Amino acid sequence: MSAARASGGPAARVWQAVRLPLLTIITLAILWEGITRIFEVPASFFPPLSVVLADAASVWSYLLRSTGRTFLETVLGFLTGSAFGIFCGVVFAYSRNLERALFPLFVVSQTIPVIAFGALVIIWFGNTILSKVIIAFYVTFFPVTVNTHRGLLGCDPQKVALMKSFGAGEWTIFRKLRFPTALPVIAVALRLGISLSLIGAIVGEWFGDTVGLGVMLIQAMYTEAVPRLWAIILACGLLGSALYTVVSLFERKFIWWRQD
Amino acid sequence: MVAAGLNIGAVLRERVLPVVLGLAVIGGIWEAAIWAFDVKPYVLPSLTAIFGATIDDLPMMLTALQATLYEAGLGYALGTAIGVALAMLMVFLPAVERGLMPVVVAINSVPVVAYTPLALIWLGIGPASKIAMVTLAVGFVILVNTLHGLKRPEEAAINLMRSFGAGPITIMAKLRVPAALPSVVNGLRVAVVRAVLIAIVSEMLGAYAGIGWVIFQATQQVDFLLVWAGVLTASVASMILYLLLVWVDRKLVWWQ
Amino acid sequence: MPPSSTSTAMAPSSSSVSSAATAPAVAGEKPPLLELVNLWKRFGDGPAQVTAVSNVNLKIREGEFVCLVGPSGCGKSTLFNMVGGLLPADDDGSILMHGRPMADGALLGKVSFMPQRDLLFAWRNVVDNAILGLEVEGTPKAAARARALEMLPDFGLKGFEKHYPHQLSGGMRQRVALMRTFLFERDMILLDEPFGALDALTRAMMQRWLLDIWARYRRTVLFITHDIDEAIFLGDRVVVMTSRPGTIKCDEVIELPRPRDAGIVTSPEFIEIKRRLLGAIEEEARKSFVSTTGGAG
Amino acid sequence: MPPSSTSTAMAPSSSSVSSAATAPAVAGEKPPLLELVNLWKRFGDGPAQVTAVSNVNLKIREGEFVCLVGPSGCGKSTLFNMVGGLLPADDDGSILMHGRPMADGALLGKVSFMPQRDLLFAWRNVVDNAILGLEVEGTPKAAARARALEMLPDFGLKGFEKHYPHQLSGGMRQRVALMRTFLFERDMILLDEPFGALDALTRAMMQRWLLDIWARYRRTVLFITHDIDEAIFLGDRVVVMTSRPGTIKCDEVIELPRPRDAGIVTSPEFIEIKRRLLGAIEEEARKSFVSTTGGAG
Amino acid sequence: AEKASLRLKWLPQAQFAGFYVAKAKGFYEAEGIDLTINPGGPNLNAEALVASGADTFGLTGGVESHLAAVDKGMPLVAIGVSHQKTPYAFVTKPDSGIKTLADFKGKKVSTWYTGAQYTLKAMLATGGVGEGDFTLMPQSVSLNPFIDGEVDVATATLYNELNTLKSRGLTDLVLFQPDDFGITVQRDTLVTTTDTVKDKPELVQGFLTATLKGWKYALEHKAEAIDIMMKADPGMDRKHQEAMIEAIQDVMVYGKGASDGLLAIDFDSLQKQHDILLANGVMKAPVDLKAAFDPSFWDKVPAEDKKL
Ligand SMILES: Nc1ncnc2c1ncn2[C@@H]1O[C@H](COP(=O)(O)OP(=O)(O)OP(=O)(O)O)[C@@H](O)[C@H]1O
Ligand SMILES: Nc1ncnc2c1ncn2[C@@H]1O[C@H](COP(=O)(O)OP(=O)(O)OP(=O)(O)O)[C@@H](O)[C@H]1O
Ligand SMILES: Cc1ncc(C[n+]2csc(CCO)c2C)c(N)n1
Ligand SMILES: [Mg+2]
Ligand SMILES: [Mg+2]
Repeated sequence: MSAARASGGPAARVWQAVRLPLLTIITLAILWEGITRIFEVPASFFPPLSVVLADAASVWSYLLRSTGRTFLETVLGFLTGSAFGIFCGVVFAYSRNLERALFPLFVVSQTIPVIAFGALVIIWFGNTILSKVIIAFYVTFFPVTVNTHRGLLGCDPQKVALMKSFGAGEWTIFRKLRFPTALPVIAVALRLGISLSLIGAIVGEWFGDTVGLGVMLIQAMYTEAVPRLWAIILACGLLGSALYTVVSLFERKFIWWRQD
Repeated sequence: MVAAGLNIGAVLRERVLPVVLGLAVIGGIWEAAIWAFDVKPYVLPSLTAIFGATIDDLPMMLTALQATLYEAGLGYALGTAIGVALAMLMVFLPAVERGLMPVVVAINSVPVVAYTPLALIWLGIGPASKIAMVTLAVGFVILVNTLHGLKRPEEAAINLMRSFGAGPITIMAKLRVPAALPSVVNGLRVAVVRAVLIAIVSEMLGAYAGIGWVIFQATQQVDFLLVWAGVLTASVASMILYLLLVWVDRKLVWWQ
Repeated sequence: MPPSSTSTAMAPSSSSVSSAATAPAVAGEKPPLLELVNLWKRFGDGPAQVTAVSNVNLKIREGEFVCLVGPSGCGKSTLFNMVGGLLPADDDGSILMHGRPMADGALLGKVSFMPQRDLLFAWRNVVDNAILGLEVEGTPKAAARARALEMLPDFGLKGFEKHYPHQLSGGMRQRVALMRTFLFERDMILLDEPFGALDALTRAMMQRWLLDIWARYRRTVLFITHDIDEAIFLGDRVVVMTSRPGTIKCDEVIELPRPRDAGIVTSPEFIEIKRRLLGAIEEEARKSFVSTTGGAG
Repeated sequence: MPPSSTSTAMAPSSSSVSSAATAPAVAGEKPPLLELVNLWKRFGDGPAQVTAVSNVNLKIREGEFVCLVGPSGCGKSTLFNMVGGLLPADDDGSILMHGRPMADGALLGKVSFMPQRDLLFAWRNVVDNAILGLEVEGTPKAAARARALEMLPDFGLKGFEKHYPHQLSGGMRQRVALMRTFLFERDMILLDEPFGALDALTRAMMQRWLLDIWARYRRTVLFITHDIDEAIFLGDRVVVMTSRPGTIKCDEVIELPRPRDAGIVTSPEFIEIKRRLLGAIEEEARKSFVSTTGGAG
Repeated sequence: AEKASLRLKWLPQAQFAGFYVAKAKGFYEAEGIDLTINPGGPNLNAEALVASGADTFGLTGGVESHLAAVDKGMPLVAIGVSHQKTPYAFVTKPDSGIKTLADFKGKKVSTWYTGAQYTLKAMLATGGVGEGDFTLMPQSVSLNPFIDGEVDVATATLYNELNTLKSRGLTDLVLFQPDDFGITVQRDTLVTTTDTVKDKPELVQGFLTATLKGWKYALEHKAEAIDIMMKADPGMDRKHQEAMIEAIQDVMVYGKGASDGLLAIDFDSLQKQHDILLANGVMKAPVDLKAAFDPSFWDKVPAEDKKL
């Protein structure tokens, strides 16, 4: 596989990248429509794709507004959550005592089902976008912390020794060695985190919000509007995939090397 | 010899003490804040009250916990198996990754709770629907982590294996899997907590039993202490599971 | 790759010693075990393209011990990777075995290959790293371990069977990699600077090992080294590669009688061969430092 | 560690050459730059304990070029790591600098250290790997890069400034690590088998570089090698270590005049020194293969 | 204008039309109140939000949850009761063979475990059906188990699930309404805190007056009310909302709600509900109904503003 063969214009490369996913999606779409039509699956059970799309089209502007709002919450939650997660991972990597004392609490925090505490979230953070961002933040930071911690500790001790031989302090070692070493592992958590952040934002919207995919979602759930439910599932999937792709692209651009 | 005697002391001092201290500090802040700001129990009950409620309803909690852990455990096992298998398949056949990954990502971008109504329609109100939800969530976490780990070995190491005539399966078994273990265990760590959480959340939207179910009813009936008792029970259980995994991690990935 | 033509052209002209083409005359009718025909390897694209190996033609007979020398970065390891089937050669040329062209990777599992870097697995101890090849072959672990344990003292590793790679010295790691290669017994052995990190005596002992195996089982050995003494001492032939883009500069048949004694290095024949080969290598090595732009072109 | 006493005891007795104790007489009153007193290093616990370095006593004067040789796995790298401050020595002994005892790690950042493994960073290209030490020092990147770029041709790496470690040959990686060490200019240089992966000429050019720097700036060099010719050719002194547990077996002052010519290796003085040292090393190396149980004990 | 907020028990829908209409029509503004309507959600306790002061007013679960909240020490006071009869019914398909309460014996009944199970038990007790005589199971969001015949009896709000069932073809359901058996659970209580009542009586008064005007207007101009609701949540199904407001009218304009005015507080009915809850052990001790319900504000609203 000489690199010469894989070359081509940017358009060709984009096509190369989207060809298979596109194929899968089209196949799934055809299967979906076909199966539901041929077997006449009741719409309340599993509506045909066309019905779902038609339903989505009937509320498209509201759907778009909701998606935009959820997008904003997700991104804010993701950014703050990742930053905090990385920060804590770093702190834990450097202080075993803090890690031992606080990490279990982090674990405990992650076992608390936020949706049981909608009222608490509103009481503490109000009826603002902040409470959604906080929840997105809350579900994002944990995997980032775990992976950052792991990645930082996974550093080759001989490389650390080399840096020390240059007289590097911990901060320099961190910046120039530990962090780059940990980046690939952190990136995995970021990819998980963006998906979790979206989920957090959506669940956050259940706490008395008026707009967002989460609001549409419960409406649909409790009125058993199955086509609408699917339309929202599609919207979530699309938004999630787009965000995930962006994170992956960043990863591929900045973290291309293989660990050895 | 002497080491064994020392060890228990060391473990107590180095592992247990910080946790106890941490919990004590947080607990202290909690109690103090309630006292200082006169926080009403319906906003945030005191820890002692929560413990009291948990003890009072212990038999019910344990029954509920059993149901939740069953769902979480089975879903966790299934999700791990599926996640690892899928990751391996994607390494064997890169086309599968390119084709399937976006769809998997899309599926995972939808909150599990959004599928829950569908799962309830398709799989009923019993444990099956919860297990499916947990499987879905755990599977994704494991997939992403495992995939990353399996792709970690450098080209040269893979080539070495190939030079021994190793096929993809042997390379997988002897190189990729051991190299991926730290990553997989990472995923397992994150997923164990999520498994319990997802089981609880799914139960809240319809169930016959479980901690989530208890919490849901308690919320509707304004029994805030019972809500917190449920959360406490779930947290303790998750914590134990997590620690179990940390221990497994030590055993499994000792070379790092 | 504009400048590659200069050095390719130089290969036949500057080679004052017996060329590869004349060597097979000894073997007679039988096709050589291995034949490389017009082998090329280029890395990268466009202006940053590096031609690592260019127009390599080489014949290796069964049972031959061939040493490959050449300036650092000239493409020796790349050539080995292609012969071992680990790296597909560019489409220009072909690799023949017993006269038959080999598809990419057809040689995988058919040669004992020792890469330049030790590539020990961090999660396997000394014994388990050594038996990796055997394990892949399907040898039961217990039997494989027994064989490795038996071999440990010969490699100066006794007492270290349970140690892990990070607990070994550089030379010890190399010896484990060496054991791993020897335990994976194949008719053709490719060794990429196997003794680079060893002291004189340890090196001598390892050489003895290698020669013993080679002589006893009539293996075919391809051996990369930077030590010209070692190359002459061990080899039936010493092949010198030009500086990058690497091609065959000359191919010298070493007529010294076997078994060779360590004292042979002071013999006039030896010194004469060494002088000639050193001259050839130095001429090439100098190029990497002078016409450096030719390196990545 | 029962068997360690035998080899420790042997050090003074079997040393037929000038001992370390007599060397400082040349320097006179001034305390030596570096003095190692009763240095030990043990790895692991209980029955699996490995004594890597035992009772090492060594004095190094300012501006001296000291070569360290010894059988593979004898503890040379471990000793270097302790001197460089990377590994704390066991409590038994101490490291003195200018006569003052140094705390663990006090020497960090004060010596140019080149480890045995190249330890290049996968995410940095050749130039950026080379300037790592400078960057840590605080040199502006642009200035550091300019200096590295200037140096590239001398190291035969011109045209490869933008390449990443996985795109380099073994010897090229080593040269990048070497550049990294030289760019980090310190009065004391510790080099752990710096030329192991280089061919004869490249090695000669690198040696010239090193000698040039040493002579011009009166650096102090500690140099590990397996090549006894190299050790004698370069060093003011050649220190031979015993096999594990490594201690000083003998310490030979090389009285050959400087500048030394490549032809010196054939001079009778040179050959006589070489014979003596080889004998000492081989005696030691043999131990790793014979009384192997003493290795891990 | 004074700022205040109202926390609903659920997302915007015609069940809460009166509040949205009052806001849209400026009735709150006219009383000097700048009102924010905050929707509810699953696992969101309107009682807790009002009690904690996060919201000024709340349209909370109903009489039973209000009493439970007061029982648990929340400083809440109800100033109006929206649904004058039990807004849900136990429904069965005509072919299930269930025609009387006695027929429930041996059947599978699903209901919400949010208080509705006590109503069911109390209702069945009047027909001599005890707890062990039938299979009780929790009902989730989905009505599919009922539609598919997995359960014989399901629970449905008259304004929501019943319409959903109708739209899915189940138009001839047999309904068992608790009120027909002397059991009433009034739902959708309008609450505020004791502090607000004490400190800002004029705010409470203004809010209730405007709300009642809103409800009256909404029920008299249903199409316009639905327009307003659709603006609040464009994702809703209009037909479903139109059906809902009809059903809501039925439960609000009933009993005292018909005779005295919307949101009337009927202490006789409350006492009965209180006693049933106490008997079922839902509450531990009797609650002082006079303290938990304060009709004084409602009394001050002119009849023409609250009577349809
Ligand atoms: N993956 C790669 N991408 C780009 N260039 C590469 C790659 N692998 C090797 N090269 C280049 O090919 C050339 C030959 O490398 P090779 O490793 O074969 O040299 P070598 O003869 O083994 O040198 P040494 O004696 O130093 O090990 C080098 O210039 C190197 O930079
Ligand atoms: N971290 C460690 N844990 C246990 N043993 C170790 C460790 N590091 C080194 N050793 C042991 O110490 C001994 C000396 O190792 P060292 O690397 O110093 O040898 P060396 O003289 O540099 O050998 P070489 O020439 O092969 O590089 C070896 O036996 C090695 O196994
Ligand atoms: C007493 C009672 N308990 C539970 C539900 C079920 N449920 C919880 S929220 C919601 C949407 C509100 O219209 C529904 C149907 C209910 N309706 N009434
Ligand atoms: Mg090489
Ligand atoms: Mg070493």
